[in-house]
Amino acid sequence: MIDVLIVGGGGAGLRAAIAVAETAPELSVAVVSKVYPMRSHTVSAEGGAAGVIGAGDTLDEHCYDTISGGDWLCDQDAVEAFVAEAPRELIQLEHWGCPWSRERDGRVAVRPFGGMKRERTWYAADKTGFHLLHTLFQTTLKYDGIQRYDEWFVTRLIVDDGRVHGVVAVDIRTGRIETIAARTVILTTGGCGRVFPFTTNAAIKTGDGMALAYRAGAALKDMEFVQYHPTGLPFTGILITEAARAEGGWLINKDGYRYLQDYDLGKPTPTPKLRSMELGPRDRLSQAFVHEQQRGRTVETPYGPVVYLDLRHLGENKIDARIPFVRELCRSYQNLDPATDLIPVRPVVHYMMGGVHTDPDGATPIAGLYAAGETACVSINGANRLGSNSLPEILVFGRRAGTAAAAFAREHRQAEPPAVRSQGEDERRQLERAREGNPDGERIADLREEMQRTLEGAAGIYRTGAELAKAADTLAELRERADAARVDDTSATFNTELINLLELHTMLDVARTIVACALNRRESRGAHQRTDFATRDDAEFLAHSLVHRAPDGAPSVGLLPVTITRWPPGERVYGRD
Amino acid sequence: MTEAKPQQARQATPKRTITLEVSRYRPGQDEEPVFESFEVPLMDDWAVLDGLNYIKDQLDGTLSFRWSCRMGICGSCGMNVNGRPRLTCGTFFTEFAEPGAGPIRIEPLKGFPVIRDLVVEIDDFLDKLRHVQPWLIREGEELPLTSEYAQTPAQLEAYKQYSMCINCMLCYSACPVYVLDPDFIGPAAIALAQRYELDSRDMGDRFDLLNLDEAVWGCTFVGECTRACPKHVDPAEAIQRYKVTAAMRSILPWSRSRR
Amino acid sequence: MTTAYRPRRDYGWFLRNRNYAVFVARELTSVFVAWAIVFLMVVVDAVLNGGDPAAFAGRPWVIALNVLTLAATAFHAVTFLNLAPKATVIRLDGYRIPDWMIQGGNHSAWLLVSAVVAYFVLRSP
Amino acid sequence: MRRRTPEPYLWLLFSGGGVVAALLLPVLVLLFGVLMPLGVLDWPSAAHLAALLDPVVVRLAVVAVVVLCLFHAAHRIRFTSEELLGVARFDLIIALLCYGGAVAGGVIAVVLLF
Ligand SMILES: Cc1cc2nc3c(=O)[nH]c(=O)nc-3n(C[C@H](O)[C@H](O)[C@H](O)COP(=O)(O)OP(=O)(O)OC[C@H]3O[C@@H](n4cnc5c(N)ncnc54)[C@H](O)[C@@H]3O)c2cc1C
Ligand code: SF4
Ligand code: F3S
Ligand code: FES
Repeated sequence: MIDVLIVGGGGAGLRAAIAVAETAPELSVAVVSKVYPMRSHTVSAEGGAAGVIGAGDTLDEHCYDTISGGDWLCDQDAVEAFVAEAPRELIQLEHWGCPWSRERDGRVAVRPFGGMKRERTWYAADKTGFHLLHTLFQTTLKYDGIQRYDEWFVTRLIVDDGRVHGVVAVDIRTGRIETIAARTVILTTGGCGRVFPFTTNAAIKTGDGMALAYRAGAALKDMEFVQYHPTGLPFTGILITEAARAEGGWLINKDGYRYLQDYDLGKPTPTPKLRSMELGPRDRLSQAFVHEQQRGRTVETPYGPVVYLDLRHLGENKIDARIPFVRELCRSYQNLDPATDLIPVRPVVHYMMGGVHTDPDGATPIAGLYAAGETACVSINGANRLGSNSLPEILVFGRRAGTAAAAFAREHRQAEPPAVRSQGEDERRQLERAREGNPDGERIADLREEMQRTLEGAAGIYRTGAELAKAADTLAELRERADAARVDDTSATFNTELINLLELHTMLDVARTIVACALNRRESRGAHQRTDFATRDDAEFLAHSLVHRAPDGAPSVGLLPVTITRWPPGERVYGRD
Repeated sequence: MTEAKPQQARQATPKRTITLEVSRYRPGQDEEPVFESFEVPLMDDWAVLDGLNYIKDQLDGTLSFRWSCRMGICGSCGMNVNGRPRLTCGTFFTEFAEPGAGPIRIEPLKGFPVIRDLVVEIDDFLDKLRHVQPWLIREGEELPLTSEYAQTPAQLEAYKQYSMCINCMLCYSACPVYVLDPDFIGPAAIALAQRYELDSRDMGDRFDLLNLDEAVWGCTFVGECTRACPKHVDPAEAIQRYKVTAAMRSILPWSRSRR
Repeated sequence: MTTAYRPRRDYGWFLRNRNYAVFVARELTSVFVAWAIVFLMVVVDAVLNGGDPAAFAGRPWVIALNVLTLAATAFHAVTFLNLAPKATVIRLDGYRIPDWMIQGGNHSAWLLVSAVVAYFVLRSP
Repeated sequence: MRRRTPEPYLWLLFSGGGVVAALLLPVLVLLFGVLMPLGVLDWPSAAHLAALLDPVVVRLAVVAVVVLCLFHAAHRIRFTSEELLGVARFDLIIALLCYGGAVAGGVIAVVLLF
């Protein structure tokens, strides 16, 4: 029996694994991941990681930026813990070898970022996530105690009597279906951007951990808050990092006009001004895009309307020094050079503020079950995450969850209940049935596309009750149709079609909670904008949405008050001071 | 909201089609890999990976291959395209689509055992990475977690290039020495060792791990690894530089300094 | 379960791509290097022990072989001197000396040495 | 402790030989192997050449050049033959033959020159 079983090998999972290996070397720890850990999506993060370090910056200011950025839906105790621990986590990464960009004198360099009042975003050029993940992965190799199950897909949490006992997983390579018994399980499976058609997220971001917890009876929190990043490349959805704007890039419409000035985000200045214009928060920038489009000031392309990101005035040298990956991506995927050309961009689904409901130690209400990273909702991101808060989040709460799980595993040494075997057998039968194939049904890809279209139509940047209600019905019906989906691949070895089917199911579960929470929240806050309830309603909705799976499989939504410590709700002010 | 539907735009009226000859190997069914041809739309902005996804989604759900980020950073989509190791998410149809060009041949990365179709076995590669101790080694007292080790931009520059490896293994596939002799530790692992050896914060010494017949001395400087590398890591250079270091260390055994 | 397919050894690998062929050609110049030494030893032997170097060197097959050897050793020189910067990264002030400078230096040295040798050999007594 | 490997030393000899061969051989082959036999240049007198070889340093240098160049060739022939023919399992024998040849060449050079 494994003491701490971590599902997910991204930044949060690996940080948790190291925390266990360091603080409790006598415990066994294993990382199960559906891709090799260094392929996890953390690798794509570009811009940076926020942590108070520079002179003149304070923890309180980082707290305030985060809380106002999240439209006062953040739990402030969690934010305070997060902000206080972020710098030491980033320094820890430095001590493990992360190649952070440096000042001339050898100190770590920081850059401005959207919604942040101070320069506090650490970066490794514009491959921050890549360096962070590889540093963590290489550091885990140092610990013999960290076992890995690479390319194993977890399909079920084993929960009995309010306590987690392990997981069922498929070894993708051989097709072996195994029950892995464990004293504690930490879910670090990342986000679910793939439920939308146009996203910066990698193919693996299908919300598996959220669905696993949800099916096992845990609650998901704040699922209606889906972040649109204002600058994705049309067609591919590849992200152009916010760092491009932090370094001085401008957003202009089809007339070459810096349109953000029309949306209460401040006045244009030649050099970037913190918390203003292009450095406003992502929700407001993405919303401004929609208004520009309605005014006919965007440019039509085969892949939808776009505006332009203008980096030309930065010059080749600065681009190569600070954001070389942006140039590389534009050249390869858009066939243009940002040093001389405008980059077409449009808002793109980027990040999930919601996730598995946990306390600041990553604990869920199910004993022994923890969650951390994008898959969890602690919640520090509230209604809108600030750019560069997520990488420190996966470190801080990855470590916290790891330490907490280790402590729990040490104190609660249970025997294996019979449920482990019976639930494992049950899951095995279902998976084997799925692998028998089904020559008739609809194609997985077609169902997936319909789900994605439904979500984009109803749960995009602006939403209405009527559309959401209709989408809820469509998704419920899709869930049934997905049970009869066509499966041609009956092989045990590396059956990716089976994986696609399982992911379709998890995405549908997650999609339904997104729509249900959005329908229930009859106000507009942060990334959740209802045209039928256009203002924030603190009287009723200064509260988290908590969604459970009802016995009939439908989502059932309730509310949970927000923890306020020192920052009472106020107006979100950008660009005015 | 009336947002465009990229998924549909994707399938908008292809002008022409192109043939992909895809290597199939289904254990228990095929004795050895065979080619299967698929017609896919020839879209200007499609990469080879988009073509493979089209096959999987629309034509044959049983085709297996790895991919994730589709932005050239996760390192999972390496395959042999027309005989060369490439990242399929960064290799575009336009490169092959001049009139009269033949089909595009897609095979698994050469030099690795094939698990299925385009999926190769990489555990051995990970063992090699681990062999070189790719983590920061310190001696003596640690700094507290309130201050960082200083490192100037020039010191960062000294190893930065070797830290850009995405573990895509294209270099292994390109290196004839590795393909002929899988014991060779290979380009990416040695570049990774150099990444730490040249890091001003590292105090380790990987001489005993690198000064081996199957490590740096296995390389005959074919140089193809560097040409194949999509991230400009230049592993060939990393290896030759360590050969100099190792040779100097061998004739001047007392010279422990690495820089 | 090891059902993975292990490809058979590819004996013709060096024909699969131009760069491999160039590599093999580069390596095979070493045969000509060896021959050049043998040839020069024969000349030295003749000079020191009273033979006629011209007699051996003048045979048609030896001339033909030496024309090839000239090409091969020149190719060896170009490739070898060009690859040197890979092994010798030189940093001044923290910034790396570009490859072409090192290569330029190497080629200049080659020209210089060749000129000196030719001068001593041809200097009429 | 890991097994000690002779490769660093062999590689140094190989590299030194590569440099020497690159700098010296083309011009020598050009003069003695091509231009003089073809009559483009006249053969210098045997006495002149013998005089050039007279100082001991020059003789020693010639021996060094011979040994280094042969080592260079031996090293490459060893690896290339193993890669081309796939006979790496006979490495020890091949290595002995190749380097043995180079040593023999050195011995012959000494005999000739001294
Ligand atoms: C393009 C892009 C750029 C970004 N840039 C920034 C930035 O600059 N700054 C910032 O702070 N944040 C950024 N973010 C957000 C941030 O990168 C992510 O939120 C964060 O990396 C998530 O890390 P994670 O560890 O939670 O999950 P991931 O890294 O996504 O890892 C998930 C892991 O779970 C595993 N897994 C999933 N499902 C299963 C299953 N069923 N069975 C087994 N294993 C499973 C996967 O294999 C993977 O190992 C960016 C995000 C994107 C998309
Ligand atoms: S060195 Fe280059 S080719 Fe080799 S694995 Fe790394 S990134 Fe890929
Ligand atoms: S191709 Fe192979 S032989 Fe060396 S230079 Fe690169 S590792
Ligand atoms: S899909 Fe990630 S590198 Fe190609």
